[in-house]
Amino acid sequence: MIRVSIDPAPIELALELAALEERGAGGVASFTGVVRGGDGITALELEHYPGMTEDALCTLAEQAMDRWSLLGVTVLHRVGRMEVGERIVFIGTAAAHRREALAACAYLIDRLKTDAPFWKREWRGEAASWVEARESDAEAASRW
Amino acid sequence: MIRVSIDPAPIELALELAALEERGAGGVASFTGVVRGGDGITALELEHYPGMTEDALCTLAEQAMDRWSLLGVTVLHRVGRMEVGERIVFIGTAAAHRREALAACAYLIDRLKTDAPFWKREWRGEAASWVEARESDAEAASRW
Amino acid sequence: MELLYFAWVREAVGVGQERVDPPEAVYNVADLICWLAGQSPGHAAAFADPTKLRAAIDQRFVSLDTPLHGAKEVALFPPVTGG
Amino acid sequence: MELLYFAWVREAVGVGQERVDPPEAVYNVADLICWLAGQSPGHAAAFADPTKLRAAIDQRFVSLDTPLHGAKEVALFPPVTGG
Repeated sequence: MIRVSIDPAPIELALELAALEERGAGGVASFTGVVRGGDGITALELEHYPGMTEDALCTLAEQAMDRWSLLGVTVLHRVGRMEVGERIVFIGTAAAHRREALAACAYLIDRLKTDAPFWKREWRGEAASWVEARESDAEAASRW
Repeated sequence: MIRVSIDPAPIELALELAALEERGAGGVASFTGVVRGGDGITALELEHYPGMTEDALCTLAEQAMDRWSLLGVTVLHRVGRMEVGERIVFIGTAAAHRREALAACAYLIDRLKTDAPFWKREWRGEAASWVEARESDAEAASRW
Repeated sequence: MELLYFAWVREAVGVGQERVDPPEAVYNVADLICWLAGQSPGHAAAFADPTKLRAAIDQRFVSLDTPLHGAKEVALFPPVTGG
Repeated sequence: MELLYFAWVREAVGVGQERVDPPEAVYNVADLICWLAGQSPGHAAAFADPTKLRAAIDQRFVSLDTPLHGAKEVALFPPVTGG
């Protein structure tokens, strides 16, 4: 079961994890990205390429299902404006064994960073700046 | 911040994850082990070595904190009888970067399997059998 | 050909979407970027440095040397930064 | 010396805890297991095969060749299966 969603609404962690647990898996792994404060950041804004983003995330989820023995994959990404402490992204994987669930979870977040058309803008009060892509993300994605 | 608990009470996933998110981390990784049905299994029963278990889990959590740059580690393990679909174990890690959170999470569940004194019994209706240790768990723990 | 712009490319050009009809000589994505740079001061700011740009043709990531042949929708944007 | 038993070791012996005073010749954990095997039919069932057993002295995992010297609490059990 694949669930992919790009939504301005907050991510409901408990609901998403419960749905994965109900897949009958022995193990559920998750990664949640949260807007981090510090460096004067007050909010984050996410823009995406409607249509292409959904396809890119579905393709990633299908690749993970093919590569590992998974019973469920959930990939959620928020778009629009988010305050410090809010969730940006959620990856959840369900598998009979922990190794598969954990590996697929790491794969999905690494590849999402380079393979899905999102752009992030940091707000510091009234000032906004586009986040630059990091070389380390390309390296992390290439190890798969 | 380290939180370790061995408890017969159910694991409250949403509360535990929210506490980790409040550490101000950019990323929270988790692994949840769930009682899997199939093969006639109706319930699982977990026995442990009181006192030593808490020490073993605290030591693991401290090792993870030392090895990765973590803002929070939570290790929860249920004991007693659990029905199919219930949570047995929860590992949660909070870090500024996803790599640390995910690696520490995988480390903790791999090492918990070999380093903490728990014993698992499977119930099939009225019949019970002790689960045998798996060679693959020793291998997974040794890679760290 | 339908063009889509995202992030600071969209902001520099001033619109997120426009329809263009480039000349025959505009063969690949890099040619398109070069041609677009001459269309207005906003376009010039957005398309001056192709090394800062990435592209998708018909919703698939492509390298800048990819021919435009048959492309219906071309998107130009900075490297992605999701997650 | 306080002994603790877990899982099927506890079930075979019939108690989870007992106090014993082994002779001087019982030097390490393996010796203790061998000596315990002679204490009752239940003990015999639990301690017949030392390769199936693991141990902790004063709440730390130890190998079976570890001397008992000064041990207050010795636990004997099958390989752990948590998580």
